Amino acid sequence: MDTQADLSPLGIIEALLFVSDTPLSLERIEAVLDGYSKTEVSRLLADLLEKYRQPDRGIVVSEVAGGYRLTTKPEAAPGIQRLRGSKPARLSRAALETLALIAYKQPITKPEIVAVRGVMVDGVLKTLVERDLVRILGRKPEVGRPILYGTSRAFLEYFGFKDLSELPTLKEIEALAPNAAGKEASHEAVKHIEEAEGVVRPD
Amino acid sequence: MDTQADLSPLGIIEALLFVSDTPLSLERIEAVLDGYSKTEVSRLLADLLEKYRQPDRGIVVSEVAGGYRLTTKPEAAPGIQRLRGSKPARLSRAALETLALIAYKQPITKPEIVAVRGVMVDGVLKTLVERDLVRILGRKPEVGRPILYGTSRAFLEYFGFKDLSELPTLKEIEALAPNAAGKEASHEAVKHIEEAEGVVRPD
Amino acid sequence: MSYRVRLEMFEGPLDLLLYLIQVNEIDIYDIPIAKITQEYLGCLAEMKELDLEVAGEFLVLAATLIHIKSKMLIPVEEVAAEGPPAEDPRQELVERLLEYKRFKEAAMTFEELEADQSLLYVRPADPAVPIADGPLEISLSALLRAFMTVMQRAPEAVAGEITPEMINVGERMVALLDRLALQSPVLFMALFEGVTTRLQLIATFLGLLELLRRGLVRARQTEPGGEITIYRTVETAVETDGHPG
Repeated sequence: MDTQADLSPLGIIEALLFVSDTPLSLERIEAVLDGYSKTEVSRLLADLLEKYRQPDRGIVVSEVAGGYRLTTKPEAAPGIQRLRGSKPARLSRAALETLALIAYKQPITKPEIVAVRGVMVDGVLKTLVERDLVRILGRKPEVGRPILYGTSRAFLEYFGFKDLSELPTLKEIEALAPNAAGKEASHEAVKHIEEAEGVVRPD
Repeated sequence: MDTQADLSPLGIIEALLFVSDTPLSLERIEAVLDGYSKTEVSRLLADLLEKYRQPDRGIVVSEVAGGYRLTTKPEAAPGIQRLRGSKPARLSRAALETLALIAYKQPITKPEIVAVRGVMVDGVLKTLVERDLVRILGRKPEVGRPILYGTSRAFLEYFGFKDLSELPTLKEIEALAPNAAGKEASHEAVKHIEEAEGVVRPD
Repeated sequence: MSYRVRLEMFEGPLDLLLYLIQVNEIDIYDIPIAKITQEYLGCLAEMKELDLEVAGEFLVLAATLIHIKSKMLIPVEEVAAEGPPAEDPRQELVERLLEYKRFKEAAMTFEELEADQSLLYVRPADPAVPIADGPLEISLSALLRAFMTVMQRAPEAVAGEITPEMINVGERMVALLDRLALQSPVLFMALFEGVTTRLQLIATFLGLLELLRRGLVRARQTEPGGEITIYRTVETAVETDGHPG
């Protein structure tokens, strides 16, 4: 394209990342650039990452939630907080526990969450859905057909995961875990579900 | 990594410009940086401008009436336009509300929708039918023979439901959705959710 | 007890129990049930004013502990060397505790990651971005919220009037109309073919009643005790016919 010929593909990618409010996948950048192969785009992104990896830069390119995004460096946080006069809100412990449970056990129903946590979770679940960290995946085909919950793409972004396979490994229950193998298998299954739902894009 | 001393003042200024949605004045930057004189900040900004003035950069620091800000280069505009064109479209609030009403109250006629929403819905209905989310079920045999609307097969597929009975029930919605007090806030939340959720409907 | 405990400090009964096990330096695989039950109940007793719902959750575990304690008091019969070992009454509780502990620890990791990520700032959303023509993107949560909003705003009388209370009924109504679009009239009983569950049966019947009430279908019975036939009164409409725009 003529107009964009003035600007290097690197510059265009930088501009795209700058204006996008969600991480951009390789595929989307490739589609916009038009004329560059996936491998080429991949190389350009690596170049851009390198260029940004300078000590006096205040912003960086990072890979998260199946895409690339620009963020400020952590060292700039105090300055930004002074500029804004506020710090970002954090999740409560109850919310974090519930979210961890959903992340590792998805798809999971409310009764299943209650069984592990030993407390009611309505309020917490509502908050998590409202903040879009948790989403409804469907219904479990059993009596009462309870709603199945899972994590969203926003969840990956929030914690800085590239995809669900990046979740930290759960500590195995030592002696009492005869079904540990089954646990791993279900983790895999979750990944497949996510891929099918388009939350995580397989590279 | 926790102190800002690790980051050069140039990097901090870059980060500040990056996160600000309005141009930043010299005074504002000076106040945040703390310990740098206006002259020094002025010189740092000149440095930053210079650094950004590279042909392969997609973003630039520009000086406007209110101060300094980061913007994309005009040459990047075609690419950005294509990116936005490929961006998943969102339904307007009116369309979303009408769709929700049809989903839960079908079969429903236009006058019934208007009675609940209190506004004209012609344009919105047209969009929903065009988008193949809503279908015409027939005509109600009463005065004016109003058209009966219901949701389409594509609607169900979009949300991954086998049939309408899988939609969350009113009771389940009440447990998950914000109450009347949070009405305005919910609008914002809805917006964010839509932005965050990476579900793309196959066309 | 040398320490004071407030229930608000804990995310639930399992959290409290884990805490007691930890401060007493107890081996989780060999919990002295009598001692820990006493401590646990002691903690509950200190809570004078308790939220009833919260108290209930803590009391359920208290009951479990007491139950295990009583089972432990029954002398275990000597088992032959080759026989299966008798199940430890504490086993289920230990498994629950360990399971909870895993996620509590995972939550702590999440908290650290959250702290790291909260230092990274992204660009503020640009409100000027126009809504594009690309593929559609709606979330179910957004749809549900929209529905709540619209119903809250609706004049009460109006909202009530068109409300079939059960969603299943609405679904059945649409399905029945679709069925009748293919064939009308149709025998009443034929509408229930393929309906297997009782709930579906009821929903189908209620759906039919609602359609009759709204005049969207008509029922006819030629003779008393005879077959009932259902007629579609809804007229077929093509998409463009009378449709706005």
